[in-house]
Amino acid sequence: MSAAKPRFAIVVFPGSNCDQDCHHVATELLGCDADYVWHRDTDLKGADVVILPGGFAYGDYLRAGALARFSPVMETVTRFAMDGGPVLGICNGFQVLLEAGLLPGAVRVNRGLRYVCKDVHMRVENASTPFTRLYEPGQVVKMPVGHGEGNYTAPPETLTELEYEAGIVFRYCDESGRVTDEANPNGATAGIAGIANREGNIVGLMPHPDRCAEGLLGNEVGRRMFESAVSSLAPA
Amino acid sequence: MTSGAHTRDLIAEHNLSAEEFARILEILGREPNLVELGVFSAMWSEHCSYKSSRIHLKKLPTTGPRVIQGPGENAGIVDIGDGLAVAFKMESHNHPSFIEPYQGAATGVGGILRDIFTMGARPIASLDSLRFGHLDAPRMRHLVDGVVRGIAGYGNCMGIPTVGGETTFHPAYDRNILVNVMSVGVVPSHRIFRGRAEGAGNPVIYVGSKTGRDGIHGATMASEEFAGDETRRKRPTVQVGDPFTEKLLMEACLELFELDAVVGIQDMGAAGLTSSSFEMAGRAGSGLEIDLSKVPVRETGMTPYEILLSESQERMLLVARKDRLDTVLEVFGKWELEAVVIGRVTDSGRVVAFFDGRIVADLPVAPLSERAPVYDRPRVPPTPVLSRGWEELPEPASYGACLRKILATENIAQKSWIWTQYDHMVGTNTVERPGGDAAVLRIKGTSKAMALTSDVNPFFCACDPYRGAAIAVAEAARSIAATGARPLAVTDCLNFGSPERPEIMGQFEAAVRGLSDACRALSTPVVSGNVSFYNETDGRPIPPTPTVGMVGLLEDVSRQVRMPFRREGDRVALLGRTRDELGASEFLRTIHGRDDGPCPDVDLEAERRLVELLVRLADERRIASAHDVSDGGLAVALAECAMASGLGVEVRLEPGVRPSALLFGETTGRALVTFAPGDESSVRAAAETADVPLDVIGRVGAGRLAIEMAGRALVDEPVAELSDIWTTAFARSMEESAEVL
Amino acid sequence: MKVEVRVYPKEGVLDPQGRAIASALGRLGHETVSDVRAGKIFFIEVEGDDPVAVEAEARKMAEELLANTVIEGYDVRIAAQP
Amino acid sequence: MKVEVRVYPKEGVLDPQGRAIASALGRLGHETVSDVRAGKIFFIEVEGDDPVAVEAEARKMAEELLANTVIEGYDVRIAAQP
Ligand SMILES: Nc1ncnc2c1ncn2[C@@H]1O[C@H](COP(=O)(O)OP(=O)(O)O)[C@@H](O)[C@H]1O
Ligand SMILES: [Mg+2]
Repeated sequence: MSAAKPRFAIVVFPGSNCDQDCHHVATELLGCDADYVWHRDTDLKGADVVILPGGFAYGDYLRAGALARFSPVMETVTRFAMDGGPVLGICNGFQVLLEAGLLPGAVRVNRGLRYVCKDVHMRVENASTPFTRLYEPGQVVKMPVGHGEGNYTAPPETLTELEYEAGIVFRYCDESGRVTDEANPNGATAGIAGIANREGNIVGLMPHPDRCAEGLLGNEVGRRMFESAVSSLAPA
Repeated sequence: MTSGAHTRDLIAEHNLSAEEFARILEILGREPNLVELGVFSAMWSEHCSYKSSRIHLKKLPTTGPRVIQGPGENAGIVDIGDGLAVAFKMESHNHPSFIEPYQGAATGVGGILRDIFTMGARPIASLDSLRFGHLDAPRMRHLVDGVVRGIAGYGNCMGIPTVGGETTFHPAYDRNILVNVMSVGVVPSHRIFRGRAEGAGNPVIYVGSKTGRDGIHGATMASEEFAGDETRRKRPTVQVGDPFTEKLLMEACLELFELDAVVGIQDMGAAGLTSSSFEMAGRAGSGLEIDLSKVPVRETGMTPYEILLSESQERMLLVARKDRLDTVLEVFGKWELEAVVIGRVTDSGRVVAFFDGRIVADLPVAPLSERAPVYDRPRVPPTPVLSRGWEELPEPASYGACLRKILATENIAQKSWIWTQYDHMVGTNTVERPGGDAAVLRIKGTSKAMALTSDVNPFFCACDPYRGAAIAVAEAARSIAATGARPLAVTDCLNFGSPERPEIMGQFEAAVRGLSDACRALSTPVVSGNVSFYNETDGRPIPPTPTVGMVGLLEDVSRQVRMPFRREGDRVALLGRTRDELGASEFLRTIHGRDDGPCPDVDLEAERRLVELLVRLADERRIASAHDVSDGGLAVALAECAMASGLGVEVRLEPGVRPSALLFGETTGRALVTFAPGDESSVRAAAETADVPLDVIGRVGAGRLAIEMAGRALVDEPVAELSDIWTTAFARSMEESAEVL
Repeated sequence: MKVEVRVYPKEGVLDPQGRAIASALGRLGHETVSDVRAGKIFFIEVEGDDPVAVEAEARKMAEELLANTVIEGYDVRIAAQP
Repeated sequence: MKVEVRVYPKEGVLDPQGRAIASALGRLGHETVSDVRAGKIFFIEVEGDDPVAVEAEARKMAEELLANTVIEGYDVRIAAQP
């Protein structure tokens, strides 16, 4: 693959199950190089972008992401993120970032107490992160969710900070972009579907861009998140 | 452990007949000890030995140009080209699911997934075929909720999408629900593994969860007399699934399979360590020596009897090349799995089990596995249920009202409440999600896709097991062909009452004949399957339920055809002829509350021609959509295409059969296709060449479902309203109940 | 009146959660942990001031809904909610 | 020595599970139920016989792992396992 293209590291925890899906997007669809990084490794193999994929790390026993955050690889990921490296947590990966304190807040079990797998709509609230810069601000995107614990919440002061520091990246909405209760698949506070840290380089979301990245699957919009990362790293 | 003659009770408690016990004495030339008695009991149980079904299953067609592995292994395998093959099988977990729906269904998924990855295949999808009683029967919503949560809990965690299935409700399942799960995997055709213990001297390795006192079944009572009160108090009847451990097992095994270190492998399913060791030695014609003291146990004081017969989940037995043992232990170590060498392969033709240095069982392999008893049980042929006079019923006042009512019944209503609880997208191969005729999964690295479905109509089978079974195969093939895929092969799960009753064996024999004839006619050999007898309570059996799982191959995924109407103005054509049939239909049940027969007729040659035509039309890109006509009849099929697309349809039907049969009859051998007006002549020509009747019955329109016959409007309903009824009815019915959280 | 219902896996029944937590605690350096069993606890606010009646009612709730008595045991006690 | 760690939703944090259970109990005819909060309880077997030390260790486990202190509170008590 062309040298200009960034290198992806896809972290594999015991119980991750979307690692290969993310690898497929990075390599087959974007033509980038990607390495799997086993949770006990501490070497990101020179990665430019780190992805924490979906799944059930450690079975999500106890709490989603709770046991995974102690994996040795997380120290390296933390250092990478603190140095400004782009880190994307998808679904279970997002939950791990929350448990690890790399992103603020927590998720509870879905309002309906059931796992929910279906397409939802989200409004892009922050189009300036390395993973959303190719979207338009306010753009409505359709992506699948697949989770049982995606009911995001945080202490009031954290929520206020997220609101004012552009920490909210995606909000569940209806097709027309209105944030409504019906459009919210899990009861997340303020319809929050995805957030970023203050610097914007760490992004986590419950929906699955990796599941809507090619036409064959009927939806390509998720691919833009990966392409955003590539473009954000492209030598200007 | 035991001395002298076994009491009659002890033998009976092990579900062994006097004749079977005599046979044991003859095989051994001595009294078996208690452990050995337990082993015979397990290996000769209906579940492990197929002793009542074998002679009938022999009649199924099991070979074909694409068949790489037929029945007898953990799963069947067919070739799909490009150096790839698909492994698939269906399994039942009926009884455990009735006792504890969540764990019963969850461990059912775990079991079938192990069957797939032990063949070397990476599972790509599962389907669940569910039968419940009347929703208002005691515990029924609790059972539905628990089963669905259990399948979701296990499958989602494993990361194997559940992409399809079926759900039927029938009062005859009130006290015997059925949970059948089918799994499908992809394997390089040159790297298939089998359950064979080959190579004397090779190490036998136990890997996975520790062994507990889970699910030590039939023989439980007997063993307790020896294991003592402690055990009786402690032994749980229900096995709890641990999908996380199984996920690690799967990844570890798949990694290991690349390293040329594994000789044979098998999961420890029913009868656990006993069946896996005897079957592995049996298939290879070898022998085994195993030391039960080395088996990792979860509880203290476990007896050899318990260790051999435990059904703890997430355990595998494998034979490694002696020179590669380190590699094997290394890989399992990486995945943090407990792997222990518990014995070695011999050429003695016997399985010898040690415990604390003593021999606790020493048995010949063949009589227990390959040459287990086989029975030709007495049977009386089923008497088909015929019409009780539905022909005399007056035609309903409003067909539209009938349609609304039928769309809201639990059998016809959309099952999205179920499949949205399943991760049906993980793996990013799901091209056609639940809701279509068959699920379609692309095969990465090729242009191909697999079409998967499971079908059987128990109402048909209750009227006529032979036809019901044949129609199940035909409907499956039609559902597959409607996506443009070519039906390849079949797995089955034959759910019946007690084989000790001649009526039941009569049903079984008829159903197997139906499967055989249909699978021959459609060139879809049966490569794997499962039999579940004794699905009855207080002498009330379930209806014969031969669930058919079918896989089809789409050579070019870009030629896939979908169910929803595509464009306003497209022509709508019905393939096949509608007969004056209402027997066993949803219409009779819902509108008239009757379960008259007869089961609709089936013409297997016509079904084959229809399948050929559908595949050809898709391959030549001549059609815009296709849908097979089944449950609920033509009106429901039209409604499904409309609701799925938001488009409407205007239909003119020729008189001939009574309107109710025209709209709601479940005549087999029919499908709906749509195409651009410009393609009509070529589609007609193709149908003529294929010798399939084709009638252009209408055109895709805007918002309404309008059906008229000879100038008379039969149905005229807004699609949006029908859709609202159909999509919400089932969820509402489930969530209003207090049994469901 | 506040009542507490505790639900836990029956003896001998596999408890994957407890096992996973135990080994995680081990990795975190709590080597003294030899076993963990994971259960649920429900803090229920019930109207009425007859402890006997309230406890009886709570048992019914456990039997009907809170515990899966095939694999779980439970106990009930009138107690102060945290 | 056996120690019990109870984890529960913090005051003010909405508890979807407790809510659903409360309404289900209502539908089951337990009208006297006014509120339910759902938590977790861990029965931990720890080597050592100094209650003070064991309790301190258990608190550490709760802080680090058993509770997500963003939304959950916990308490610890030396107790007999059911
Ligand atoms: N239990 C289930 N799990 C997953 N999908 C299901 C289940 N029950 C029904 N479905 C899906 O609903 C759709 C309709 O099912 P069914 O009525 O059996 O279709 P058909 O009549 O074409 O056989 C199919 O796509 C099927 O996969
Ligand atoms: Mg069907």
